[in-house]
Formats: sequence, C-alpha cells, structure tokens
Amino acid sequence: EDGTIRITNVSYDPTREFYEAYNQMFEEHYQDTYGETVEVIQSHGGSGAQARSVVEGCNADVVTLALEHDITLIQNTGLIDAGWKEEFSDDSSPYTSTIVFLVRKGNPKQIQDWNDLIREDVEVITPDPKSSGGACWNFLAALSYAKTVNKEESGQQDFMRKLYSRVSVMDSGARGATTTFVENKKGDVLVAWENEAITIQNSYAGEYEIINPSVSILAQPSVAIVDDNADANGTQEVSRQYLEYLYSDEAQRLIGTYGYRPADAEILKEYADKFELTIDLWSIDDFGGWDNAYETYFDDGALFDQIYNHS
Amino acid sequence: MYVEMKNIYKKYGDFLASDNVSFGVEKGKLVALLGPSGSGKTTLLRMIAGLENPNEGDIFIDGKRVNDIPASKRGIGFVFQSYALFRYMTVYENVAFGLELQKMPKKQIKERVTGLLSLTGLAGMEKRYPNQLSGGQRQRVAFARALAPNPQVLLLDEPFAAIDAKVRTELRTWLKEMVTKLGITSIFVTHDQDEAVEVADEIIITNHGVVEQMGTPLEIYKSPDTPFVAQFIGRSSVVEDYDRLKGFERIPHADKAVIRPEFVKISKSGKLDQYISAAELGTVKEVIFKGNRMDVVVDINGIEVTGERSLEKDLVSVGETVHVLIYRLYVFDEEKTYLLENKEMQEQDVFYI
Amino acid sequence: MYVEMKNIYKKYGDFLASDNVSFGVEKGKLVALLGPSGSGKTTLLRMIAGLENPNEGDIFIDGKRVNDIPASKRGIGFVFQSYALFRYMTVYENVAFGLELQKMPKKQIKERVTGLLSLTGLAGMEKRYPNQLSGGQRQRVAFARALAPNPQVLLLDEPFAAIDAKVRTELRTWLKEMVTKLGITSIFVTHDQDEAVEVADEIIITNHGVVEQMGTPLEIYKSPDTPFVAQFIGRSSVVEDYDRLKGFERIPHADKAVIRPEFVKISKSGKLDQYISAAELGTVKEVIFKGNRMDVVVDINGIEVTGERSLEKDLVSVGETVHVLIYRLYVFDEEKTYLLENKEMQEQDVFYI
Amino acid sequence: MSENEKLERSRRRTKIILITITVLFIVLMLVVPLLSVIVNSLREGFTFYIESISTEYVRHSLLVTLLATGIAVVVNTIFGICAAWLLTKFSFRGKQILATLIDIPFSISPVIVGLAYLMTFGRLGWFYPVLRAFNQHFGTDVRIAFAIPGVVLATVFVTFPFVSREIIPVLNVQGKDEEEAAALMGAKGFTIFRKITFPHMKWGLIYGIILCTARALGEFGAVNALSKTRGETFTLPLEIDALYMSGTKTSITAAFAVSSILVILAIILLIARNIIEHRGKEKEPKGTR
Amino acid sequence: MKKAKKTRVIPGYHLTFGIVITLLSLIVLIPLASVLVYALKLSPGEWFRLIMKENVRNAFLTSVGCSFLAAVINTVFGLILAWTLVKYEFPGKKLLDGFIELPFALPTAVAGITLSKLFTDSGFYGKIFAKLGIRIAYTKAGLVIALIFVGIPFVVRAVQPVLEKMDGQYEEAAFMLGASRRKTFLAVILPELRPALLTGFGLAFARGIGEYGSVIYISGNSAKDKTQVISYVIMQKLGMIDYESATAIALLMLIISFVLLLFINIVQARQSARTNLL
Ligand SMILES: Nc1ncnc2c1ncn2[C@@H]1O[C@H](COP(=O)(O)OP(=O)(O)OP(=O)(O)O)[C@@H](O)[C@H]1O
Ligand SMILES: Nc1ncnc2c1ncn2[C@@H]1O[C@H](COP(=O)(O)OP(=O)(O)OP(=O)(O)O)[C@@H](O)[C@H]1O
Ligand SMILES: [Mg+2]
Ligand SMILES: [Mg+2]
Ligand SMILES: O=S(=O)([O-])[O-]
Repeated sequence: EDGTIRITNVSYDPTREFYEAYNQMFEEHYQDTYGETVEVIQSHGGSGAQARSVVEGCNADVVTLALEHDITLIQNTGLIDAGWKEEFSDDSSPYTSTIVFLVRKGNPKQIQDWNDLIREDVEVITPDPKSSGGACWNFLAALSYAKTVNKEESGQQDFMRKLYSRVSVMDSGARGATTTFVENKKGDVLVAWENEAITIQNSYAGEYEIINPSVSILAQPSVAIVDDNADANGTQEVSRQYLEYLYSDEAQRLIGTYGYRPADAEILKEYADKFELTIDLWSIDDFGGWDNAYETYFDDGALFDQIYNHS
Repeated sequence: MYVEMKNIYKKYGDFLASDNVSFGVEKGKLVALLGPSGSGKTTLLRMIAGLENPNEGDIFIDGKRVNDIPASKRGIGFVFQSYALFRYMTVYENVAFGLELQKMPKKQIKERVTGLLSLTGLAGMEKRYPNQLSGGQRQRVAFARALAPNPQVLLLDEPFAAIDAKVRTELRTWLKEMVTKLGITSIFVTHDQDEAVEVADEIIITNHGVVEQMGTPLEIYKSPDTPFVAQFIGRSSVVEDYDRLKGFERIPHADKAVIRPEFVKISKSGKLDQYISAAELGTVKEVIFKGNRMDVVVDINGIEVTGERSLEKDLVSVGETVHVLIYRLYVFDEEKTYLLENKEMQEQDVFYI
Repeated sequence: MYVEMKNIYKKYGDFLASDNVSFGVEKGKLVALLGPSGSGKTTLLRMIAGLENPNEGDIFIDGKRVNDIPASKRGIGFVFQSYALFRYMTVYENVAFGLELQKMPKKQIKERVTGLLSLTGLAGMEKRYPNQLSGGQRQRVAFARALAPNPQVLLLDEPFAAIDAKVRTELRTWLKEMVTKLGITSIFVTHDQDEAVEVADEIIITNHGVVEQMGTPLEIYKSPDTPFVAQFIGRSSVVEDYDRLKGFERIPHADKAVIRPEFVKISKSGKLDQYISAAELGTVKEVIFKGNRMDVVVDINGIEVTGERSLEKDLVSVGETVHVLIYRLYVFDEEKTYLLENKEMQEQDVFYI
Repeated sequence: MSENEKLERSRRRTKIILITITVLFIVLMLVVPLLSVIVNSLREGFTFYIESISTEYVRHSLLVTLLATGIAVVVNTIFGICAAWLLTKFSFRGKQILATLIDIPFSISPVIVGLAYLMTFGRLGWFYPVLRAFNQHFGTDVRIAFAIPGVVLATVFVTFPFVSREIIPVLNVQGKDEEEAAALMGAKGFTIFRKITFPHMKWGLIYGIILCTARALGEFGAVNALSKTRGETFTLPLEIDALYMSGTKTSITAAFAVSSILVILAIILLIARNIIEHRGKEKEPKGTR
Repeated sequence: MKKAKKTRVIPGYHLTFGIVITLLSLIVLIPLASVLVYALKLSPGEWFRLIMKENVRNAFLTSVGCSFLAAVINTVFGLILAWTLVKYEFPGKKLLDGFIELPFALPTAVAGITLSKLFTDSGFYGKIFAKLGIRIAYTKAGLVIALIFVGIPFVVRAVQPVLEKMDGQYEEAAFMLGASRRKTFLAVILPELRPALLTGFGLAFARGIGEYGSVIYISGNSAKDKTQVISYVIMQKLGMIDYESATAIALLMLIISFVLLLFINIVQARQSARTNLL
C-alpha cells in the first residue's frame, strides 16, 4: 500500500545474526539501485520445520535453509520449480560452513580430533539428527573421519557407536545444544557448526576455544526462490535480486564476518585467519547425495537408529 | 372452573409423573395439593404455570386453553419452595421487578410496592437483601413479588417447608387471610396434612401421579374415597380383624379398618353413662402426654386402639381397665372405603354437655 | 446423675453461647433440650460429646470428670442433625465402622451389625448406600451406627428435623421405644415442642444460653417457671387486660396473661349446665378446621380467646353467641409466672361424662 | 498431660508439618523458578534490561499478544457465558458429551493443536482451497495459518474452556429457580441474564477471564506452529524463543528480560485474582437462600 | 387430544446452543476432525505399524509413565497444598495461594528453560543434587519435575473447593465413633475427596502426556535414555515432513485424551449419582 515491497525469507536458526545484517545491507542496496523500498521479513527455526512451514503455507518468497534436502522437499510439493539448484552459482549455495569442536577455555580434556571424542572421560554435546537438519552434518562430519581412518564398514560403525555413546545430551536443535553447553555448562565438547562456534567464541570472550578436527564435512546451505509464492506476491524479481546479491563482494565479506565461509574463493582467502582451510572437507556427494544419505543414515531404523539406540 | 386440568399425562422418560389427572379449581378458592413425596404435586403445579409441558391433556385458565401459551404470558404468580428470591436485589427491587417488566411508571411502581410491602408486614425492609431476612420474611417477600403484577392465579410450591415450626403456624394463618382478602385463585403444594387441612378451602390428594380425591378438608376427613386417603389423612391405626370389635360387622373383601383417635372415647371404668352395651373393656397399655392432651393406647382383646383424653379429665394409668367406645371406623378393600358406624349405639348421637 | 454439667460457660468470641448452665440427667432417661433457634442447644450437646470445650465449668459422665477426655474416648454415641452418614460406605459399613475401630472380630461385628439393623428395621438394606434410602431410613442408620459401639450415652441433634411430617411422627415413637428398651441415657435437641413433649422423659428449656427450666413435660406444661417458658410452651394467646375477664383479678406488676386453648371451654349458648356464673358471653369470630378438631376464636368484649371444639360436637358458626368458660390462665411479670384459677368456679372441678 | 492436650499437641504438629511442606513446595517449585527468571533478566544490568524490552520486535510482539489475548478473552467470555447458560439452565440429550467436548482443549497437546490448525487452514488443509477461492473471487488476501488470524485462533483454542469452567459450577450451585421466577414474570432473556444471572457469576467470570488472560499471554506451543515471522506474527513467547535461539550471551539475557514482562503480568493477574476472589467472597450475600 | 410441543421457560436455549455449537465446532472440533480425517487415511495396519515403531513406542511409554508418576506426585502434594491452604491460617497464605496458577501463566518455554537451568548440574538445585550424585536435568527425573510444575494447579484447584465445602460433620461423626484422625482421614475424608482428586489427577495426567514446551528443554530428548516425549517425536516427524507418522501419533494422543476425559466424566457421574442426594 505504501509502496514498500515486502519479501519473506524463511531461514534456519544459526543465520539470525547474519541475515539481520544482510537484510539491512540489501534494503539499502535496493533503495540505492532502484529507488524502491524493500522490507525483508525474516523467519527462523529448525531447518526441517522451516521447510515444512513453507509447505504448509507460510508465505515465503525465498528460503535459505541448512540442507539441500529441505529445499527438495518443498520442490516436491510443487512450490519451487525444478532446477533451482542451478539457478544461482555454486549450486545455489552462497556460503558454506563445516563442523568443528568447541571446548571450554584451556581445553581441559585435551581434545584435538574426533578420536578424542570417543574417550571414556569425554562428554559430548551434539544435537539430534533425527530432529535437526543441521545435526545431520555433525553426524556426517564424524562419519567422514571414521571413513578416513577406517576402511572397514564395521570399524566405521563401531567408531560412530562409541562417539554417540559419549553424547550426554542430545538436544532437538543446534541452538538447544549450544545453550546446553554454554548456558547450562553441560559437557566437555560441543560439536558445532563453524559459524556457531565462532559466534560463541566472540560473544563469550575468552571462555571457549575452537578446535578444528583433521577431517570434517563441507556443509552447503542452499537458497532458492519459492516460485509459486513469489509469483503470487509479484516478488519474483526482488527475490532473485535478494539471493543474487548474496554473491556480491560486500555480501560475501559480510558472510565471512558472520563466520560462514564465503563461496567466493578469493574472498574466502581474506578470512584465512578465521577459517582453518586445511581441514579435509568431505562433501555430501561422497555420501551419494542427500536423498541417499538420508535413507542410509537417518530414516527410522537406519544407521543412526541402529548405532544410537544400541550404543 | 377457573383453573382446569383435563386428562393430563406427564412423563419423565419412562416415568409417569401425572397419570390422567383432571381437576378444576373455582375462582377465588385456595386449594391444596397434598400427597406423599414424589406423588407428582410439584409436577402438576409446574404444568399449570407453564414451567413444564404435559405430554397429553389440556390446561385451561379462565376458560382458555393455555397449553401453548408460554409461562410468562399466563398471568400466574408463582412462589417457589426455596422462594427463588433474587439474591442480588433488595426486597424493593425484588417486588418491583415484575412491574418494571410491564413498563409501569416509576411512581406507580413505588406506590404498589410500598402497598404490597406494608400489606405483607415488610414495611421498612425495602433496602435489605434477601439474605438479611428471616425465613418467614423471605417467604413474604416471595409472596409480595408474586402478587405484584396482579396475577389471576397464584401457585405456591411448599411455601412453608423451609420454615421453623413456630413461624410456620403464623404464616399459614397469614397466607389464608391474605389470599381470602385478595380473592385470588390459589393452589399450593404441601405434604403436610395439618397444613392442608388448616389452610385450604379444598384439598386435592395425589398419589403415584394420580388424583385420589378432591374435596373440602372436612369431606376428605369424614369420607375418604380411597383406602390411600383413609390411611393418609388423620392419625390412623390400622386394624385387621375389626369384626371382633363390638358393633362392627365384616364387609366382604374389606380386610382392614382404620380407626382414628377421635373415633374413640376412653372412659374410666364405670364412668361411662351411656352406650355401655356398645363399649368394649380394654387395658391401658400406654399413656402418652401430648402437650395439650393425653394419647391413651388400649388393648382390646389383642386389638390396639389409640384414643385421646383431655388433660382436664382424671388420669388413667397403665394397666388400668377402661371402657372404650368406638363410634365408627373406616374399612376398605382394594378400591373403596366404607364408613361403619357402631351398630350397638342408638340412632341418637352421644350426648355432651 | 449420670450426665452432669456444672456451671458451664462457653464463649464464641464475645458471644456467650452457654451462660452458667448446670443440669443433670439420670441414668436411662431420655431428655430433650428444647429452645428457640440460637439458644445454645447444639452447643451444650457438643460440649457433652467433647466436640467443643467449655470455657469454664465441669462435665461429668458417670461421676467422672470428662473435660480432658477426647471425644473419641468418652463412649458417647452421637446422631447428627444431617446424619453425617458416610456417603461412600454401605449401610453395613456405616454401622460396622465403629466396631472395626474397636478391632472387634469380623464375625462378632457381623452379628452385632445384623442385630442392630434388624432392631432398627433395616434388615435387607445392608448393601445400600445412604442416598438409596429414604429420610427415615437414613435416620435409623445414623441411630444404629451411633449405637453400635455400645455407648453409655446417646446424643441426638435435631434427629427429626429433616424428615417428612408423616414419617417424623412414626420415628419419634420408634425412637422413644428404642431408647427405653435399651435403657441408654439419651439427650436430644429439638426446637419443636410437640416433639419434646411427646418423646422426652424430661425437658430442658434453653433460651439465650441459659437453662430456663428443667422438668417433666407435664411439669413444664402445667407450671412454667418463667415467662419465657409460659409463652414458649403450648399454643398460647397473650392477653393484656386479663382482669376484665370474669373470675380473674389483676396481680401487681403482672401485665400479661397467657391463655391456652385447653384452658378454654366453648359451649353453645344455653348448653353450659354448670358454672354459668363463671362463664363469659362471646361472639364466634372464626372457626378453623384442624383435622381432628375445630379451633374456635371468640371475641369477649374485645379480648380474643381461642378454644378447641371436638368434631363430635355440634358445629358453632361465625357470628354465633357462645358461652366461654376460662378455667385458668398464667400471668407473669418480668421474672415469674403465676397460675390463676377462675375464682368464680367452685372448688369441685367441672364434671364430665 | 491429659489426653486432650496430647491430641491438641499432635494436631498442632501435623499442622506445622503440612504448612512446612506447602510453603516449601510452593517456594521451591513455583516461586524460585519465577525469581530465577527475574534474576537472569537483570544479569546484564538494568539499562540492558530496559533496552532489550523496548526493541521494535518486542513492542510489536506485545501488540500481537495483546490482540490475541483480547480476542481470546472476548470469544471465550461469550462462549463461556453461553456454555454455562446452556449447561446449567437446560437439560437436553447429549449434555454430558457436550460438557466433555468443552473440556477437550485442556487435555490436548499444543503440538496437536498446531498440527490440527495446519491441517485445516494450512496449504495442505482442506479449508485452504475454500480460502483461496474466496480470495480469488473477492480479490482479497485473507490468510489464516502463518498470519494473525491463525495466532488468534490457536490462542482461543488453548484458553477455550477457561471461562466456562469457572462459571459453570457457580451457576450449577445457584440452580435455575431465580431465572424461572423471572421468566414467569415475563422477563426477556437478556433482562434475566443481566439482572439475575450475571450478579451470581460475576466473580467467577472475572476469575475465569483473568485465568484466560494469563494463559493466553503465555501460550507458546500451538502458536509456534502457526506463526513464523518475527516482527509480524510473533507473540511475546515466540519473541522470547527467538531471542533465546539467537545464541549470543546477551540475547539469552534479553530473552529472560522479555520473559519477565510476562512474569510480571502474570503476577499482577494472579494478585488481582486473589484480591477479586477475596472481595467477591466478602461481598457475596452469605447464609442460606 | 393434542400433542404437547416442547417449550422452555428460560429463554435462550436455541441462541446459546447455536453459539456454543458454532464456536465449539469452529475452534475445537473441526480442526481436530481434520487430524482425525487425515489419520484415518491410514489403514489400521499401517497405523499400528507407525505407532509401534520403537522410538514412538518408547516415547509413549516415557510420556505416559512420567506423566503418570508426576500426576501421582501432584495428587499427593496437591492434596497437601489444598488442605493446608483451606484448613489452616498462616501468614502469607493468600500470597502463596496466588502462586498456584503460575504454571498456567508462565509461557511453557520460559518454564522449561528456567527449570532446566535450575536443575542442571551447575544450576541452583542441580548443584545440590550433583553433590549427592543425582542427575536431574536431562533425565526422566527432570522430565517428571517439569510435569509436576505444569500439573500442580490442576489438582490443587480441583480439591480446594471441595474441601472448602465439605461438611465437618463427617469428621466429627467418625471421631465420635472412636476413630483416630488418621483413620478418619483415610476412611471418611479421602473418599469424599476422591472425585476431585481423580479430576485433578486426570487433567494433570492428560496435560502431562501432551506437554511440549516445558519438557523439551529439561528432558534431554535422548532416544537412548528414553527421555523423548511423545510430542517431541511428533515434532521430529513433522520436521521431516513425515505427516503419516505425525498424524498417526496425534490420533493416538487424541484417543488417549478422549478416553481420559470420558473416564473422569463417567466416574464423576457415577459418584454423584451415588452420593449427591444426601
Ligand atoms: N425432571 C425430572 N426428571 C425425571 N423425573 C422427575 C423429574 N422431575 C420429577 N421427576 C419424578 O416425578 C415424580 C414426581 O415428582 P414431583 O416433583 O412432582 O413430586 P412431589 O410430589 O412434588 O414430591 P415432593 O413432595 O418430594 O416435592 C418423582 O418420582 C420424581 O422423581
Ligand atoms: N462456631 C461458632 N462461632 C461463633 N458463634 C457460634 C458458633 N457456633 C454457634 N455460635 C452461636 O452460638 C449461639 C448458639 O448456637 P447453637 O448452635 O448452640 O444454637 P441452637 O440452639 O442449636 O440453634 P438451632 O436451633 O438454630 O440449631 C448462636 O447464636 C450461634 O450463632
Ligand atoms: Mg415437590
Ligand atoms: Mg442447633
Ligand atoms: O537449524 S537447525 O536445523 O540446526 O536447528
């Protein structure tokens, strides 16, 4: 009515601070470029739950979720046109992250790598992959390590079983796990997203340390336009601009500032002091893509259930 | 007939609470509905008021069939057993309520309410709330409230049940006077026969949803139509082999007799100067002081009979032999009652000074 | 004295509910506590039971001071006004409750309960719950329950208040028989004088926390000690200028007289054959049918007097002139009552057939 | 020592034990969590406290909360009064079942409430096509799920029986004599309600409204499923959740600060409830009717 | 003879009936029916399979078990609280009484967060328990505590009015028959309170089974430790857009709620039929 264009970005929990900043940047950019006012309305939550809310009618113009799989789910209901992954660069993944460890100041339990996590005296905090999309990355990161050090499948499973038997609290989401570790002071090590770990480290200055494992996974959050909604709202173009602009240099730097790894390799290098670039990062393709990974590991009765319930 | 019920049936589920009830009440009469608990008295009253609908049958008020007229339009005043005074209104507001609904001008309302309150002896209590009144006063407010809109018919459901014995007696007299003075057709429910007998012009006796008898108190007292009425009304002892008593013969199929204390005269042996031949000899079994009289229980050849004796007379004592004269008794079979007079007594009644 | 209260004071806050009360009850007697509402009857009963403690004074049972013995150890049976039957227990369980507490063997309990239930006419109702009983039956269960542990004293608080008029009369007789049969010392509360007079061996009359009089019903009836008792007991009309009546002279300071219906004889004009000189002429103002008698209200020179007339006598009608003979009346000043006999009557009492 | 004294002593002992248990339970289980919210909210100082409760988000979500609460109170009051009238003044077949149905929201998981609304009004719900047709036909953009109406509906659902639950027992005890008496005199429905019934249920109604308000202010689970956009459809509890989930040290304190608004509102309401109840009981005409 | 037509004396039957049914349908019944309809698309066999999955079954056992335990504890404490608040006078009573509804008013999430903070090993209470070697947060014990928190008002508020109205004569009657106070309580008072206790218990139990916000923070949601509650599992399923499982579980929960409420209602009706005439 007032000439303001409103778009809704449905995202997942650990991107709150980033998108708060990015939206402002974008709104200014759009104003400057086209002289029109855009207001971005933001929504956060567990990645899966956020995907579901879009399926159920949440009027999202764009989604920026933790997993490609979550976007595929929306695509399956017809809201997003096929081929979204190719719509933007880098598989529509403007930023990436990985899984690292957060330990208390001075690293009292001397945790250096994944194999320290299966020690009897270590309490691990990591969220439940069955309810949190983000936590699936944690699982896959550990599995990457297991596959690296263990060629035998039984050995890999054994490692995973031991690891998850060390988990003392398994929260429903990444944020819950963080709170448990940070606020409630539970556990010795938090298996966390790199950006999350960086945020905590900055926010609780001097209280926590980040430990980079030797092997981890390349977490590729994906973005897409929810075509049906955007069409209906007449915001297809703004939405495109919104996601496109994520790849701009300013935005990529902003991404770096907020602890995500910029997709732009050059800009990523500017943040070499922040991100350990030598970690051996596996990718989802090493696990046969999301759908395959999901079925093999996270479905009811699949690997996770087997190792966890009997660990 | 001013209020009339014709062949009324009322069912609650499977239970027949009124079973072909018909009766009529004349204009200006005060009628009691008397019967044991659960006999359907309240049900009848509520149907007249329109608070309940009969399953079958017609109700007439002033010659007009009112079955389809809603309760509020029947022009009936109703005094509820528990008074149902409006708790959050003062006495004045309670009485004025019906008048306000009629959109009567304030001034007129005030006049009428004040008049009614002084009529009912409640002057000066206008501002009180019901809970600041005694039971008797509440009853009168309920009465004034029911009267305020000038109803043609007044219905009262056990108006005295919740009141002290002492106050009750006063209120009864008061009610009777009031209703007579106003000439309003009234029906009240009671299960207390003293109350019915004392207050009502006519009594309707109900039992198991049926009207057993209707008549003046005296009629009902003196000639009960049905065995139920004979036993229900008055203080009665039931005697089986009444034909063993002097002067009474057995009536076929009538196996039981009712003897009321006032049918019995007990005299100290030798003091009875008439009807000696009609009198029995009995032994005093018990003498019970009843405040204003003595009840004397006498055993006559194994038949126990109770009579009354004035306090002014000589005391009889337990074990003493006395003369017992039974004037009459009721006998009844399944359906009917018969009044039997003592045959041994002469035609002429006993002579009293 | 089996139960004795000596100089009992009981305060509720500032309110003196018992004011120097002393009385004694002999073993085996059935005593009524009679008085208006709020006169402290319940309070006295509850103190005897131990449910309340007096502020001052001693309570003795069987010669032993029981003030410091808790209620449950006093060996007293208590029948509550609303019975307080245990709703969630059957009749059997209710009655057995006290016995089980005494750890009586099951078999004995069964015997005793069965015995009590058949004594109270409740055989066959063992399995029912209280709400499946009629009011009278409930009363009897309460009674059986109180009797079960073989108490030496039985206290009953308005045992009949909640019961139908008809049933009440039966139950009174029943209670009296039962208590007499068992020889148990009993005290019951009532505010109904008929009840007290009919049932009790002795009556204690309370008013404003004070015992006004104690005595047999006859004593209390015939010689009320205090003005309160004179007015409270019997059906009494109060007359102010009693000295205008033939045969009665004014007593200094005694401004009021009480005339009871049984003090009054009403005869059709000319039918009175004795004491003509002692009788007044009056006009019948009202004739009220009372079931077993007529109440006749007569106006004697502006003084209204009520008398009774048997149904067997000729009817008198309103407006008729009748002879009224007043045998006696009570007069009273602030503190005392005096019985005045009609002086015009001869020494010898009226002669009745 | 006499037996009476012994008895009195043991009675006093029981009393002390029970009072101790009660005080401990209420303090430890209810008061301490409450205080802990307050203490946590002040962890970063008072200035921070004021700052965190005066953000645009908080202000907006407070408005949404108040709107949802207001509507819930109005709807549930109307419903509560009607239900109480229906259930206490009339007898009809199926009354017991109706009474049971009214209580259902008490015992249903908020998660299921959210699910139920989504399956009705959400894109997958059967009502969605109807809504879409409506919108197309009238050119409107009416939304229920993920919009304010959904938030309001969910709030109404979870507080649904609160008012009726409070007034039904009151009216049950009162019976229907007074209404019958008034109806018999020709009073119309609204007059009867206003003059006769309302004074009886006034205190119960106020009490019910207060409880309903308290519960509506705090509803999280059901609304959470239907409200996804911060600053738009968020209620205070969702805003608290959002702050808590922001995961910085200060945002958690901010979450507690915002919670403290609700806590303070709740305390005010509960105190009001007590005062009102107390007054109500005092003013209530005592004695038998 | 004319047939009677049904008229009601007190006005407003049709109006209130209409409003009640409309609102009830719109707000409660139709949405719940949607779940029902969706769930009924599943064949009984499929439904059974879904609700018998190990994690679902475990969550059910946890929810029902912990709620039951919490409801039992609440019943005991609720009785004590109600008793004290009704029968005794002591300073601060009114204030404490006001706190009973706090769990209604506090957002469940806030309650959950606060409780979990208090009961972790480093929390205000958790520290004390940790010294004793007892873990509360992230165990079933924590879950039960959260459920006690949300359930206590149901019991207290159900019992309080009954106690207030209860005729002291029952106690006195038992006392006169020689009963000790304990015996009086057990044999006479408790049966009187039973319906109210049952209502309170039932509501607390039902509420507990469905509780979400206040338990998920303190329970730890571990499938291994079986601290996942059933609402958590529904959310899990929903998070994976597994509507079949979610509605299958929801249906079961709806049935449980219904059965519980119905059970309470029937017992109440039976009790009152047996007793209300006195
Ligand atoms: N609403 C009702 N539903 C079912 N049965 C009813 C209803 N109202 C009355 N009854 C039954 O109908 C019968 C007659 O009831 P009614 O109230 O008319 O008796 P009553 O003569 O007034 O008795 P009471 O002297 O005890 O007041 C009783 O058996 C009663 O149980
Ligand atoms: N617990 C109490 N606290 C204060 N006053 C009381 C208490 N119990 C009784 N009273 C007062 O003491 C007086 C006597 O009461 P009590 O119950 O003994 O009277 P009563 O003779 O049994 O009356 P009723 O016939 O109405 O039962 C009354 O005025 C009453 O108000
Ligand atoms: Mg009746
Ligand atoms: Mg009393
Ligand atoms: O955003 S999460 O899916 O990791 O909760």
